[in-house]
Amino acid sequence: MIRIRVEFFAMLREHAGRANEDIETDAGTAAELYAELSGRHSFPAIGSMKVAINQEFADLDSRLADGDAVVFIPPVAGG
Amino acid sequence: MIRIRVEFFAMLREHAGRANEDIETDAGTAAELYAELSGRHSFPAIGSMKVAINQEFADLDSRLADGDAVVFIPPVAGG
Amino acid sequence: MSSFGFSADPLDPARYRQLLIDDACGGFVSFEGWVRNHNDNRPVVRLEYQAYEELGRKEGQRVLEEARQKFEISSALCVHRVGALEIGDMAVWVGVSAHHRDAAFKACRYIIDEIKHRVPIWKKEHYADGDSGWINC
Amino acid sequence: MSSFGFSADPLDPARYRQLLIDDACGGFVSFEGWVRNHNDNRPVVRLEYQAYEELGRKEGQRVLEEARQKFEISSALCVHRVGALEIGDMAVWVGVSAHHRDAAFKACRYIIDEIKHRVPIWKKEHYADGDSGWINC
Repeated sequence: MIRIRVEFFAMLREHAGRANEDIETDAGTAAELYAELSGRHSFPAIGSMKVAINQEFADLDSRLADGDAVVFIPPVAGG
Repeated sequence: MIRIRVEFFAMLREHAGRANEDIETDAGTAAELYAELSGRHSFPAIGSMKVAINQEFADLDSRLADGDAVVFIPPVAGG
Repeated sequence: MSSFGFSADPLDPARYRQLLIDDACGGFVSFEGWVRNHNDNRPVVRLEYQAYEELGRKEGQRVLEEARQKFEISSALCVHRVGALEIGDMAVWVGVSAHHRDAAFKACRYIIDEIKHRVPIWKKEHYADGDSGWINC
Repeated sequence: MSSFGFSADPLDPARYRQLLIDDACGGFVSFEGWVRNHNDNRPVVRLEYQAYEELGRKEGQRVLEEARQKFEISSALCVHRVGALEIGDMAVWVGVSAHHRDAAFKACRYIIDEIKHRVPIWKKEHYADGDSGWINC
């Protein structure tokens, strides 16, 4: 089990009902963690999801380490 | 002989020493008028000269008519 | 100078413009994104921007540095609004000064295009019919 | 709205910008031409713009109308300074508002490029060494 700090934005924040969450998980990768959170919070299907680990963009297949800060990034819409 | 009102700008104004001039001329075209004025005011050689007659761009070979207002337009440099 | 930032207060183009003034520069181009009263023919009454600011600042700064490398510009600045916005409010401001206008135009366009695609900012539109939704999600 | 004009007084971008605001517009692009302290590596101390204003207004207006036909813009405005200018003064301002930014960028660029080539305005530069000259003549 590793301990991960997850921060939510936009639609994910609304579905989770919170801005962040500390989670103990067996997820090995960011993608596995997202699947776990999707189930728990009933996230809608969102295409082209990205992820940031420790405030840098990362691959969804990246291995997670204990203490990582993870942010899932739905398609952006600035400007 | 036709009577023409000529207005000078930029380098031409400096060489003519005046902003405008009423001239009686035998010039048939704007180009001929420019040659006459060049001689009188010692205009320097300026490439790509254009002309406006009665406040519209015109061809240098345009025939002049009595009472026309003529402006010779050296290469522009706005902006 | 090149700098990217977020602002929870209304954007102030006159102030940002001052930061880019340089006597060696002959051209200045700015872009402003305004909140439109419609999107895809649907009347919009207000909207909300939310940003992942820590990463957004890094990525925005990277975009500005790329613009400086690609184009011969002197200074560039971009500020993106966050929070609740009304119709007509300014959502984003980009300004670029350069010796020549060609570089200023190209860099300004590059910056806004990249900012829109890469910086983690999300927009929620509230429609006249009471519905609302996060764009692109 | 599209309008071209000359001004003997310092240009006022904040005021011009106001004239282009439109709730249906999502993008606004402006260009400012500033008096640089050099030209072709020669130090410039001040300069003077002279315009054939009657024809200049017509030609400037034609440029703006062309921009409206070529690009999907809402409003466009261009004001060119005449008279004596110091380093850092604004020589020309162009602003365009549009539903989408692509049209605003393209129209703004088109307008300044055409204005520079077609509108009868002349520039006399005064150099640090006391020399001066009309550009392009």
